[in-house]
Amino acid sequence: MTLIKKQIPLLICFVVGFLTLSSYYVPHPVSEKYMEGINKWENIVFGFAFLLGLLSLFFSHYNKIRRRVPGWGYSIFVYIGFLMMVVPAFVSWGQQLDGASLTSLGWAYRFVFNALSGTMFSVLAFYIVSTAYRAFRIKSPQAAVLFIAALIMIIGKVPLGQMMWDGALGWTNVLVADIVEWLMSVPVVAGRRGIMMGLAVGAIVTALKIIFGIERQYMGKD
Amino acid sequence: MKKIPLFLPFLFLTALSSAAKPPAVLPPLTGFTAADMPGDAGGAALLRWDSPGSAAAGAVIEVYVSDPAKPAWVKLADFKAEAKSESDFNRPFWAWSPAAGRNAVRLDTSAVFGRLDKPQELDFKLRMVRGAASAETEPVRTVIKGNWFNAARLNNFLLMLAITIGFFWTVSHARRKGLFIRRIAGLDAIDEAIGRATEMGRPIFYSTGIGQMSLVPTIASTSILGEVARKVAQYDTQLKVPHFDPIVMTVCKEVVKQSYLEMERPDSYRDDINFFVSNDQFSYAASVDGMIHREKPAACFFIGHFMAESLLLAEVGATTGAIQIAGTEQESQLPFFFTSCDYTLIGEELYAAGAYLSKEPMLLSTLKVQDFGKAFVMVSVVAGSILLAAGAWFGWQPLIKVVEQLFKAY
Amino acid sequence: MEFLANIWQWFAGLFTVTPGWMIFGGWMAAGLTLCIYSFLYKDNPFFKVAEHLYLGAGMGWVFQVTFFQTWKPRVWDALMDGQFVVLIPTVLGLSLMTQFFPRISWISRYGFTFIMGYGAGLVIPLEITTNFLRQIGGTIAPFAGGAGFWAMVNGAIIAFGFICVLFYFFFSVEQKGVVKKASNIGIYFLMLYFGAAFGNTVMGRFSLLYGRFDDLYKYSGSGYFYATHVVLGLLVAYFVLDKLVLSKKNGGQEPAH
Amino acid sequence: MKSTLEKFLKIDRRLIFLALAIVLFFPIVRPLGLPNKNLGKDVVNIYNHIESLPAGSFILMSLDYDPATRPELHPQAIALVKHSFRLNHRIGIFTLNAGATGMIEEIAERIPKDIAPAKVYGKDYVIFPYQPKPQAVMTQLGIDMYAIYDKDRNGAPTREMEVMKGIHSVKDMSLGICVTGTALLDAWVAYVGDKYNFPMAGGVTAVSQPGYGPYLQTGQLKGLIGGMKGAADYESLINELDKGTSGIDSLSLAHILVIILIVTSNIIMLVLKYF
Repeated sequence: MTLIKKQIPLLICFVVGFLTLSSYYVPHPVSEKYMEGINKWENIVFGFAFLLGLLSLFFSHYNKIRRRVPGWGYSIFVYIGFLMMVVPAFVSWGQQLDGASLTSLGWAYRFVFNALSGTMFSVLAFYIVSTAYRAFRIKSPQAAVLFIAALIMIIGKVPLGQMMWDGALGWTNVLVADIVEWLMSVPVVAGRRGIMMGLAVGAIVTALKIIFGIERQYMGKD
Repeated sequence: MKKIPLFLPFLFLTALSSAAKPPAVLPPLTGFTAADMPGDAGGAALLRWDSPGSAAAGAVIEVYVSDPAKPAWVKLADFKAEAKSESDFNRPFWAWSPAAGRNAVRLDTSAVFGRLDKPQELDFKLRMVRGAASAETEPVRTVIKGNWFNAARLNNFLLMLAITIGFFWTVSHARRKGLFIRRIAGLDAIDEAIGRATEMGRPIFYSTGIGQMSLVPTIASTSILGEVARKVAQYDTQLKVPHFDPIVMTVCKEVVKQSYLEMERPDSYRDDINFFVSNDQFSYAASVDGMIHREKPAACFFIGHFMAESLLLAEVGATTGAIQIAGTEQESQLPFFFTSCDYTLIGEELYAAGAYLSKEPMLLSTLKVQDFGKAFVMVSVVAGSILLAAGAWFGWQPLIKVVEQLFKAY
Repeated sequence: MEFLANIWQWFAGLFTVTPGWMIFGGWMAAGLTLCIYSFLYKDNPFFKVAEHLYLGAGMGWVFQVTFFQTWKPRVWDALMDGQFVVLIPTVLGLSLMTQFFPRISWISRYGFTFIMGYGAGLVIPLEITTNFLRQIGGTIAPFAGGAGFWAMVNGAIIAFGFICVLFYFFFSVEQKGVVKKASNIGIYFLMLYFGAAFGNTVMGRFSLLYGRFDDLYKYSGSGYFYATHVVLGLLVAYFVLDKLVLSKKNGGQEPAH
Repeated sequence: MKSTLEKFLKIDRRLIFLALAIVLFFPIVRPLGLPNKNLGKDVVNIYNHIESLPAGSFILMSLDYDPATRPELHPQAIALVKHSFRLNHRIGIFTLNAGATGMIEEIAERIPKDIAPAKVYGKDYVIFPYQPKPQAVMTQLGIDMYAIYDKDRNGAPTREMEVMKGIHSVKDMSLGICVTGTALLDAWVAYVGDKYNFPMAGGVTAVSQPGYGPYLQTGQLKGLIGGMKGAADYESLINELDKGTSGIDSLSLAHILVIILIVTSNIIMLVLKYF
């Protein structure tokens, strides 16, 4: 049974991984045909992967309703939200536009999904401002450098800030926009590139572990 | 080399005359060869010929192709006669040796004949045209086919091999002997934070973030939690670990329990040290915020995978005056942690801290390979810039080309 | 059969978007937006409802898009076309779902190993090229001197900072002497990067908020019968009422915020 | 004195929220009309790159943003579409993010209305359906794109469309642009740009913009539009001021508010510490 449960999946992983890796160095039509086939397959397999998230969301809220945990009533709205998208989709057969006018699906996107999804993340703007006032402290020389860079960015990106800079420091003949440009194209590149190197090797090592079956956490417990 | 003195007077003449009118007679096209384009999937040919030089200024070269099975010449491409020098060809020196005074072009035949999976025999010829004058080469026959190795990607291939070998070496080495990892400065701050909490008699909050158990930052975070729990057990302080993910919570319960056992304090261990809050990002942040606000902990740890909630968590800790130690791999959240926390573990530093504490061979070896990678980069950058600068200073163009081509993609 | 068709027609007719629906849409959007913003005052049922709707709607959207743009053309139409080979990836994809049933969860490994092996094999050479070789090449390129003196100076700063940052993240050597100095400089380069990211994040978040406010302003117009104003008024009324009732119930204690 | 300052520092954050709301809302009702000067270098680069392409070039636009980042990225995408149409380039629009299909539909609705009424679907532009697994799609784009995109979003065969004439893979296209709020642009650079030597450019949120510095320096990205400021820059370049530019007033005021808050609070901190 371990053969079917463990060895064969690991073998599939190794074979697929090795062939896909080789395809980068092997330009032959055979390798291209292989890639074409597997790309189409991956495309379809992955088309089902989001169901994992969908089902686990449904299960967890179903359990909340069943067990009547505090606040279970809100869980019903998860299903309502789902139906608000899916029912119009089937009525309009996946079309958002009917000629030049909206279908019910287009309506649901524009007025429900757009409003919800857009607003959820814009809330953070408020927290940035309050955190900026109440928590951001210049405690060390490093933090001071961070702040100076941040302030230059905040001033230099908007016209009002640029005007303020010109008013206060115009005599230096240095445009704040030029400093922003230099900051973004010199020190930022150095800092970011330094982080990238570690991430790149880390990603390669993780990929090697997956191909050789050393890393198998994604397979779940035995 | 011999051609140059022959050409010089000729060049001079054309320079004089071209202003008025180019010579009516075109030089002949010589040295024409056709071959399969190396390192591709087929469907392309590599044509090379002697550069016609400035005598052909203003002329156009046309390429014709024909299938010997059904002979009929089809025009495949045309370009300026002066263009297409071999040294401009986008292939590195180890897969391409350009000759001076030769031209080369890669031509796609699939546009005419479609892409065949099997080798394909084709005839090629060149024709140079300027006004009424023209010159033509003899047809050359060659076989176009797919190749089994793209030599231009050799630099990538060798590096891939080196990393693979390095990885397996470190894995086996880590298993046998363990590997050295330097002390991480941020871990010293843990002692200070716990000492302060003990003095003040206030609790410590530890959040592992919103990552799943499979994420590396979460794994590192549980190792650090183990260390924190050991210290907490030792000083008999209060620890609270609010959770976002039930699986992470189960793992953390084991970790904390183990730490208390190691410090021989199983009696002080309580099962509610780890507790579940919510698996919704903002609800989690709001509830933890509320708790921190009410209980005013002496120290807060935010270590693991954090997204937008970092802002909300770090703010409330800072306003209640707790010592805050944070660590995440999320670059977009690091600025917020850095400005509102007392100590921040940046990206890989977090992984290193986790590996340092856990002594797990797999984690250690990953870290080690990353260090090898970084060492390679440092050496390459230093050596590469010195060589390039030297090449530029002394005008050694070949040296510049060699160094630049080593670090390119093909 | 005809009866069912009639019912469907009637049902589908309900979903025709009329001008009235467009105005109602404005009310919907303004209402949901303000419900979420009400969290800023304090956690409340309206926020929770909107939050849960968001979870469901997000999933619902992905579901319908995948259904109509992937499953239907790539699986269903292909099967109708007689291409039975698409059954293999379909079964592999569906095998992922066995994860939820512990006894047969091992079946999902076939799907997962297929995805993971492919992803791992693809990423190795590309990481080497994109984030490794080309970054080294980019760092040393200015030293060839093609772009002038200042480009070379900036290139030198990048190369120097880059190496210092690498020293900061180098864990195999104890940090003392030159290594310590270099890594101390490296951290300042990191700070400049984080600072720039910070400044930009501030701008990004404000832009998102501006976008929502712009919509709210649109829905506050007379064409939408002042949806924003009315919803905002109702929410304020709720909080005032809530405060009055709450202060009576537990002695005016505001929950921690 | 000290206690007043301390109280001032611990002010109820809802007051700060209110201040921000007012500062952002005011210019929406009463536009200030501040001039957007100092266009970003990377934005100008992408503009010049598109300008330099011969008419009829095929531009691939991967619009991978959802409503969460709409205010920053939607104006960018619209400006890019307008510009490309003005130069008579062919456009192929598709997405690797399911949430983006509604955004693309909005562009599709606007093209005949106000973006480019003269352009014909199927002749000048085409919209492909959403496809999952970005890596597989990108890899296949470099081999033979019809293996995945044989039909457009309405199920019509794409192979015969006039707009697709001579296009088999990215090797036949002139430029790829990915507008996204996720890390997909990184994937585009690695999986398509470097692998198939395909010129790529991008449009990203302000949050992720600094992270692309290295790719811009090496030329792996031909240009980058960052956030709403980038969108405003592009709108001024093509001289069609729209939603990106109108946000600049609000951003200006809000930025000033943040600076005032950070500086005040840190000064108070210093006073509390040393006096």
